[in-house]
Amino acid sequence: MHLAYFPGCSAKGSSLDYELSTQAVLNALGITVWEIDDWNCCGSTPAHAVSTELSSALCARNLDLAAKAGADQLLTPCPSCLSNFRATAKRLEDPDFREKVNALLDTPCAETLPPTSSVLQAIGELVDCETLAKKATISLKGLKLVAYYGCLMSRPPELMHFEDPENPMLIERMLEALGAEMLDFPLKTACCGAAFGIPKRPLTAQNSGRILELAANLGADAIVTCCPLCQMNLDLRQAQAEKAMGRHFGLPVPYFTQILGLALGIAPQDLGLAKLVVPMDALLPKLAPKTSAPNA
Amino acid sequence: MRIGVFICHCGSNIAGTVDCARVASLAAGYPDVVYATYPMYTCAEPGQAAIEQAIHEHRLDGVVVASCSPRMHEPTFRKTVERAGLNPYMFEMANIREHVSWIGRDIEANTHKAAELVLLAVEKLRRNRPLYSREFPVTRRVLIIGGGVAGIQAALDCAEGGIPVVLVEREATIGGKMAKLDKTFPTVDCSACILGPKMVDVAQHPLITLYAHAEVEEISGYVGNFSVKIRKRATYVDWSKCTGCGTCMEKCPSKKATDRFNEGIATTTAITIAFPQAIPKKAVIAKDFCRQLSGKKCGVCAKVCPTGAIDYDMQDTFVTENVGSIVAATGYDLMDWTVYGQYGHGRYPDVISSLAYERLMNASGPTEGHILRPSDGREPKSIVFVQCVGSRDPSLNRPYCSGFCCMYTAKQAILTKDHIPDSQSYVFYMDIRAPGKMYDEFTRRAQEEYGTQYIRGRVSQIFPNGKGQLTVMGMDTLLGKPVEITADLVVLAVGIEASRGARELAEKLRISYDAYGFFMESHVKLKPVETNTAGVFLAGVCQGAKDIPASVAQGSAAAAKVLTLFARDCLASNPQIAHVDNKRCVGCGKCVRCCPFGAISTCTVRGEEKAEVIETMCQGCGLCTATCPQGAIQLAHATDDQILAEVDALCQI
Amino acid sequence: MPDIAKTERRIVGFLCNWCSYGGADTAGVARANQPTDLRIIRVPCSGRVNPLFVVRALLHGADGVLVSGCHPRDCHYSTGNFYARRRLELLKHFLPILGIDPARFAYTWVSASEGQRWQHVVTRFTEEIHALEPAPHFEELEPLYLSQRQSTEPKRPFMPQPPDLLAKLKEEIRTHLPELDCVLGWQKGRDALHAVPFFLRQEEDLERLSLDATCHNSLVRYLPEYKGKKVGIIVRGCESRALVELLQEGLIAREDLHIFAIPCHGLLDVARLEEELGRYQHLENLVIEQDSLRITVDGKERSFSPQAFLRSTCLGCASDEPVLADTCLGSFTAGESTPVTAPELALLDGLNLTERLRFWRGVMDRCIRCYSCRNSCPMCVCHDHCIAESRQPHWQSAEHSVTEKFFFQIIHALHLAGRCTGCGECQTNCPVGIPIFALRAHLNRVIAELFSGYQAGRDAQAVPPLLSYMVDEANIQEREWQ
Amino acid sequence: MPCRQLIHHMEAAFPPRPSQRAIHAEYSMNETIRLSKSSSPGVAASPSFSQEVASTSKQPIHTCYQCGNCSAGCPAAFAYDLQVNQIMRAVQLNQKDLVYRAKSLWLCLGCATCSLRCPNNIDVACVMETLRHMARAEKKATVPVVEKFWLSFLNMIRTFGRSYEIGTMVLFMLRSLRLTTDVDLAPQALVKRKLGLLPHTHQGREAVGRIFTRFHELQCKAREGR
Amino acid sequence: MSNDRFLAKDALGDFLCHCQGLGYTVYSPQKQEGVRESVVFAPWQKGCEIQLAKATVSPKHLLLPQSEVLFRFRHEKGEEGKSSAVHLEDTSQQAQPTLLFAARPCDARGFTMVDRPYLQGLYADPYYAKRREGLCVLTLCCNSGCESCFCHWTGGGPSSPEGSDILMTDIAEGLVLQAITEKGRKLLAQSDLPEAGAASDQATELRRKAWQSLDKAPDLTEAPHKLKELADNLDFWTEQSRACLSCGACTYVCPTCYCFSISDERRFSGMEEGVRLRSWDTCMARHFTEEASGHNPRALKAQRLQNRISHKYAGYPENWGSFSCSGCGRCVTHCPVGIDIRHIVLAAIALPDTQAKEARS
Repeated sequence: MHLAYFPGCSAKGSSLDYELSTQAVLNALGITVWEIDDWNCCGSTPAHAVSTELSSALCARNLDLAAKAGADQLLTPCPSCLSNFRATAKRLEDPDFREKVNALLDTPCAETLPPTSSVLQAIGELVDCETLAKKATISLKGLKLVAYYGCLMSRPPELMHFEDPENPMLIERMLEALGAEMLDFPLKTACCGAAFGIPKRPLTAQNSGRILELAANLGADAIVTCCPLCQMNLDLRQAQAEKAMGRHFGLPVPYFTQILGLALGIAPQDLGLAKLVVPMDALLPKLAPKTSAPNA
Repeated sequence: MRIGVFICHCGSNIAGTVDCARVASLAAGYPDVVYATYPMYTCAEPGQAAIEQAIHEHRLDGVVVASCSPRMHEPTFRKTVERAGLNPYMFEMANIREHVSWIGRDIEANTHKAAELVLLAVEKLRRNRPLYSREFPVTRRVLIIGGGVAGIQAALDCAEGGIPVVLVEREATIGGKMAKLDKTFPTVDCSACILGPKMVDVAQHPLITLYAHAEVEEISGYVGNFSVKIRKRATYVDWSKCTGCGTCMEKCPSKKATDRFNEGIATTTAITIAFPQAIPKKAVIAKDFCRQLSGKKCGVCAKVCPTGAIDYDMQDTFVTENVGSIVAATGYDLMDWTVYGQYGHGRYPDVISSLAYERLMNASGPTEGHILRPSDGREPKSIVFVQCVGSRDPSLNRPYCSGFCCMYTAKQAILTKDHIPDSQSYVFYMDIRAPGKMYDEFTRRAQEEYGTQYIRGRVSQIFPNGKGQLTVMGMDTLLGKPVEITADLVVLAVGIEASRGARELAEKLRISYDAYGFFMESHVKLKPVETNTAGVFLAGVCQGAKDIPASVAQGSAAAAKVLTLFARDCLASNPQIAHVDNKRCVGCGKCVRCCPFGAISTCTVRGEEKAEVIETMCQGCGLCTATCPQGAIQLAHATDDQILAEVDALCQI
Repeated sequence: MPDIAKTERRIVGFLCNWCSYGGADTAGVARANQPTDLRIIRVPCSGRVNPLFVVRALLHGADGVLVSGCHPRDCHYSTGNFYARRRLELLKHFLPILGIDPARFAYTWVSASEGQRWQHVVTRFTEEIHALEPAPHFEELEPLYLSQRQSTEPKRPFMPQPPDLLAKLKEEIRTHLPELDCVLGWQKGRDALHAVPFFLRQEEDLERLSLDATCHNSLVRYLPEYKGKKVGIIVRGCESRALVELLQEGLIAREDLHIFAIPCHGLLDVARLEEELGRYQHLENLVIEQDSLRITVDGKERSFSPQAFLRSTCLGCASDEPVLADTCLGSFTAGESTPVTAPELALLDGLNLTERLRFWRGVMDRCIRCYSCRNSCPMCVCHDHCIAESRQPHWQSAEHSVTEKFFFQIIHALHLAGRCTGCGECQTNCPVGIPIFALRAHLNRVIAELFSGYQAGRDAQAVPPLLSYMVDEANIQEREWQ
Repeated sequence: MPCRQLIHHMEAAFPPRPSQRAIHAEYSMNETIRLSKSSSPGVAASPSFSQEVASTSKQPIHTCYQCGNCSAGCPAAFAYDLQVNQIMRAVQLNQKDLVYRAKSLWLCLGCATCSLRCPNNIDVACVMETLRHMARAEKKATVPVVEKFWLSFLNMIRTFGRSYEIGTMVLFMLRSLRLTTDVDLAPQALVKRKLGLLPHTHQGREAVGRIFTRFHELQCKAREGR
Repeated sequence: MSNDRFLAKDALGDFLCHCQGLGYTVYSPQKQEGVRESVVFAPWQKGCEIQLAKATVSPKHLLLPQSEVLFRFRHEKGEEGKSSAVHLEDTSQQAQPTLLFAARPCDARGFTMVDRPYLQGLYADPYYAKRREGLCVLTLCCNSGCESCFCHWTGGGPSSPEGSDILMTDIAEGLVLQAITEKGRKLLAQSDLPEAGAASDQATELRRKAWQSLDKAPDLTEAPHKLKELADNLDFWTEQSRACLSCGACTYVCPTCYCFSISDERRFSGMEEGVRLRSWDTCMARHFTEEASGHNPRALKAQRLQNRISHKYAGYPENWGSFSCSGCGRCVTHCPVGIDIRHIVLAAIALPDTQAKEARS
């Protein structure tokens, strides 16, 4: 199977650690991906906020590249990119719309486009929890975590097809298999405030604050994320949220790949752990090699 | 044949856009028409007299009236021709008002169309044959399915009217949903106190045979003569010996059985009597929870039972009852609210259904009437009620209003304040529907006297705040502001859905049901109790959402219908039914297979299989006629030849 | 009124008394203006509407036909409209193969309270009919004659029967004959190329028993005549399916049958071989082998490719596996049937609607109404009581008009819908070679599409699709009328 | 990348808007909504507005029965001047101006919680997006700072083919004149190398540039057409 | 035979056009495509391909249409439907002069067998008579026998002239036309066809050869007698009819089956009007003899087969002195189940007298 890979702009900037840990984990799990050549930005929220056609043209160019490279599937770690890709593929089914998009492109977009998926979903589908547990060398026992998926991972459900849209459990199943204690986290699909951190800080601070506060109230050691923007809002902007809520959290916000990587025995530096603004250092000592070796 | 045609002016209703005189003169040329005229008001007394006179004067043996819809006046004119000595079925109508004069203004086109419709009627009438009803005897017994308050009311009224009643109840006790309620609106009187005596009456009435823990398995027959096979599900307790003493319950070691009567807020024993006032007050073993029946060693109940009533080998048994009429009163179930992920999919113990809350408030409930949170047994101080959970929600295919939630929510808010005076209740609602007597006043009291905060808006999400309470995210659409409440307990006013198995029962009864499984009445306004299957009546929520007073009223109404039906010894059959031409029938059974009423059986005529129509069961739909390839089964009054003549009259003209 | 006739189109409506007729009344009461073209025939239930009424109207000059009943689940008769929905949907798919524009026919549901919907439906439908040309007069169309020569590869290559099959079969029959009244098989007729049905009674008869690819008659056709007697019958795949159908209809009893199942790799089209051979006086020899078919006529040996002379009706057959058998002889091909379009149907598929109608106008003209098609059909169980010849009901006139002849084929096809097992005997036995199998093949195709791959006779327990329904039909897309 | 070229692209694709404040001032009064045709003062309805929104968004606007669920779950509701359900109501009543002047349109986070929980299956988020497109087409973006942020972001993509965070920030600060945006984050972001200091370089950026150029041309054409 | 004319193959069209010029509607065998070829007699138009093959269906429909309107009826009414009368409209005078080209001797002989009951009985059938009078039959001799034909068994042969106005012999490069009747002579005289000359001898030789090619015909003299004796032997007929499907293929392709049914068919015109039809009917169908009471004297297919064979080989000969079978063999080739009239007749003859008489009811 030819899995094409679209890292997304943030992978090369604000979420370099997500990219590092994703590559490391995929590698450890024996999943090979090919980064598509010459990809461009999906347009993110601003593009579709301005024009559906513009947004779809930006996405279509990437999908077209993947199709022409013969990809069976296109993976991306970023839910926002995925959402834009899926929406584009759906809209392109309408011949009129396709024509409008093609008018913006250098060459018409391929008729058949590869299906798109998130790295999270792909890992979930390709590696079952049992296998994951077998491959793990470090136990996550002692960690009390909450999984936070953000809003785009599962919405709109008819496009994203990701678990129960009100209560996805994939990260919980994975990390529980690795020994972590996963707390029920009702705000796991709430919105973090998206990109409004720049133009309208209170929107983001308030929403991220709620999420952080509930996680703190529940007694979580960390919030596990799968979206670069969510992670940035909860981590880099945690101080802003603390200010808004009038309370200190100090909650580390690692990517799920970073936690997976730790369990798989990958060195912290290879997972970019140092890039977390709120450090995870206090948690690392809790991790210990698995006591019960397989077949023992 | 000698046919008379009457083209009605209907004042200017028809004559305004149809040239009636011209239609009459064209009709005069139609085959077999010997008389054609155009009266002013044909249905009026003089108009009818003119028909009678014409029949005598012109020796007519068939009459066509072109006027309004036959759905309006066909019965009227059939009586008219019958008075003049004709068979009432030697009559046809052409609808030149609703289908012609009222829907088009072009006189030329309308006149042409009216004339053609009259020709259709003439060609059909020429192929009509006199039809005669037959009389058949009725079995004067009634089956009532469902022992909720509607079924109980119907049973008692029928029995009081002298009609023997067979009452079948699926649960181990009658009483239905009402038996679970604490108090009833708008009077806040005790549900058990008003329902209890009626339940006892059922148990004691000599004319009522009660089958509890039983279900209707098969129904055959027709109005006046139904045969009903009833499955008595195994209780593993011989009820003829059980005295309801409750010793078995005390000793039963399996205490984790789901307590369905208490809506799952508590557990009970594997052998159980639903509640102290149960009728019949007999024990039943829940097979899934019984150790003995799950193959483990136990047998405690058998040892302690003073009358030796326990029978672990009991099997389902069947009885067949013959009745002349059936009342369906199967009630409703609460929809499965755990489909709402935003309310936690049922994983937060302090988010409960309204019916569970009734059990929490009920003195015979698991908390003996003290409102305590299921999670920690603490008394809640801040209680949020959320209305329309599973009602008016098209996204879950439940667009309908459940009717009574507004009222019981107000009641529960009032009772909450009574139970916990320092509590505060909040009600999220979309609209308050309180159209009954004293109803609106009641919801006002909840707000004015009991200080309940009513907030107009749906609740988007409920979740634990990590500090032992629940966060309720709602909206006050009146203020245009989001609202957040920290609650100790959330009560969901869960909407109703058709009772489990309602569709299957409808198919056994051969009645229709709507998209949601509620049974279809014959006419939504004028025949709300009847169904389209003669002899089958409806009572209570099985027909659509309603509260206790309305259910009781419909129960009585259904009983009245039964009594009316049984007021005569014999019933007249509908003569517009299918007939088999034995010469043509090859006995292939296609008609038997598709008859919606099971009204066709087979018989052997001179060694050959033939179809046979059971006259009293045939409702005259004609599906068989459309199915039979050799045209051997013909629906009287809508035969192939009649419809072919109509088609040909239209297409060859 | 000639002026009206010019501006109006002939539209016939069949409305159920309880819902749609009431809906039309409601529209009237609301004075909802509507086009005047429609003429309403009141029927008790949409289930009463025989699809043949619709075809009759369309063939006799109606420009459009509209059927309307109660909404599904609201049927006054509980389930009548569910059956109607299946039958009318089938009709909608059937009309195009006749060359009738399916846009001329619509069915829908209107309740007694939906006056507005009724107004909308009538107005829309009338507009649509006006947008079409007036319905063509079938009789006045110019005939279109097209050659249909086998062009489709057979689903399974032809194979001659195993050399020892006949001997084995004879042995089996010899064993069972004492307990049977009669065994239905074949023997050679006037010459080696022509096989005829054979009714074995005695052991001596076994000598005459014949079995090869010329034995075409469906013996199942005779079984109802033997009801109550114990008979043996030799069947191939399609014939075993016909057996199942008759069993479903209760016209034969399983316990009275002994079924000898034989494999089949297609039958020969004897008529086309005759065409090739021309006029001959003596046919001495017939040898059927895998790749060659040799016939000696008037002293000269002629050789043919058996593949090229397979019956077109056999080409699409995927499996010869018997559904029922008491004695199985030889080995069978089990096959998922992804049906091959029969060449006669492929021919029609390639035509537009008008061409199809002209095609039927041409070929049906030479029909002599001998009813060999019907009488050789194993599924035509009405036998002497066919509505084609009855006066009451009077479906067909005695007039030898091409419309009447065509209408009979439509009757036959629709009566076979969901029952036809595709043996092709109807077409094989037509003296004038009318490609009527196309209608059956098309209906079988539609039935499979609409009813989840249903094939008649495949499952003895299945309820035939037109005698059952689903509350929510999986494959029927009802029209929305938006 | 020369800065001048960058600014040039920006100006060409998204020319500066007339003062938004002026639009705002027009509606400072609290008016009566005039639903019927009337000459009395107040806000008149735009007859086909709700139809236009319904057909563009392909959403059944008319089925909204004002339960407020969209607003109840909306993460930005606290910041809205007009709640989502009120916007839906205003659309139903053809109140185009009322809708276009709502800041809420531009504060929508696009999280689609409203769509997910709408009992009438309305994709409310899609309606909001449609309204933004329609408002922008009529040059009525009432929260310019948000629009400026988008445009800054898109300009980076136009120029570099991929987003360039620092570039976006700089451009945004220039356009919005909010020169202190997120300076509090800068130390950490820089220390942790959260921001790429240089834009990505890849060949595709020219192709992306052409997409923007064509888009811009088509928009101009459409505007002339109108 | 100096009167014989020669018709070159490439002049066939011109000749038929010439005949049309004389007022004839020309019917010729025409191939029509379907599943397989079918040859039917259909109206010929200039440009139509000219076929000489033996037709699938006999040309009897030229004299006995598959259905014909005997008369029309209409119930007429005066004002307001008061007075009324039934109006009849005759249709018998509408026969057109018709030329039948390339019938076969069996077809032509078939006409003579239908002629007898329709023209030579107590009453002549006016509808039939009119058409017969206008019909000119040009018959093409068969140049060889055929496996399914047996014209010589029943008194005919490959060049038998009965029923024909002109006999035509195919001598490859053209046809030799020989007038048989006055009508034929007149037609030839009106044509500008050349004299046949030597071709005439060639034709005579071909006809002789055709006769020689035939297998020896069995003696059928005993057939009427034997069949009469077998009339009630249900066992014999049950055996013979076992495979019969009761369809009408045999009777409808037959040149000599002339049975019909009469029915009234209404027209739906807003008036009481319609037509009385005479249409082909088949004695092999159950309803052929079904009486209004429901009783049916020939309810069994055995009885019906007995009736059909006996009529042709016993009943008709008794009345008219000849078999009413011209041996065309169409019933043999078109029977779906291969019932062979030759075998039945031979089987009847072969049956010893005692067995034949063993009457069963």
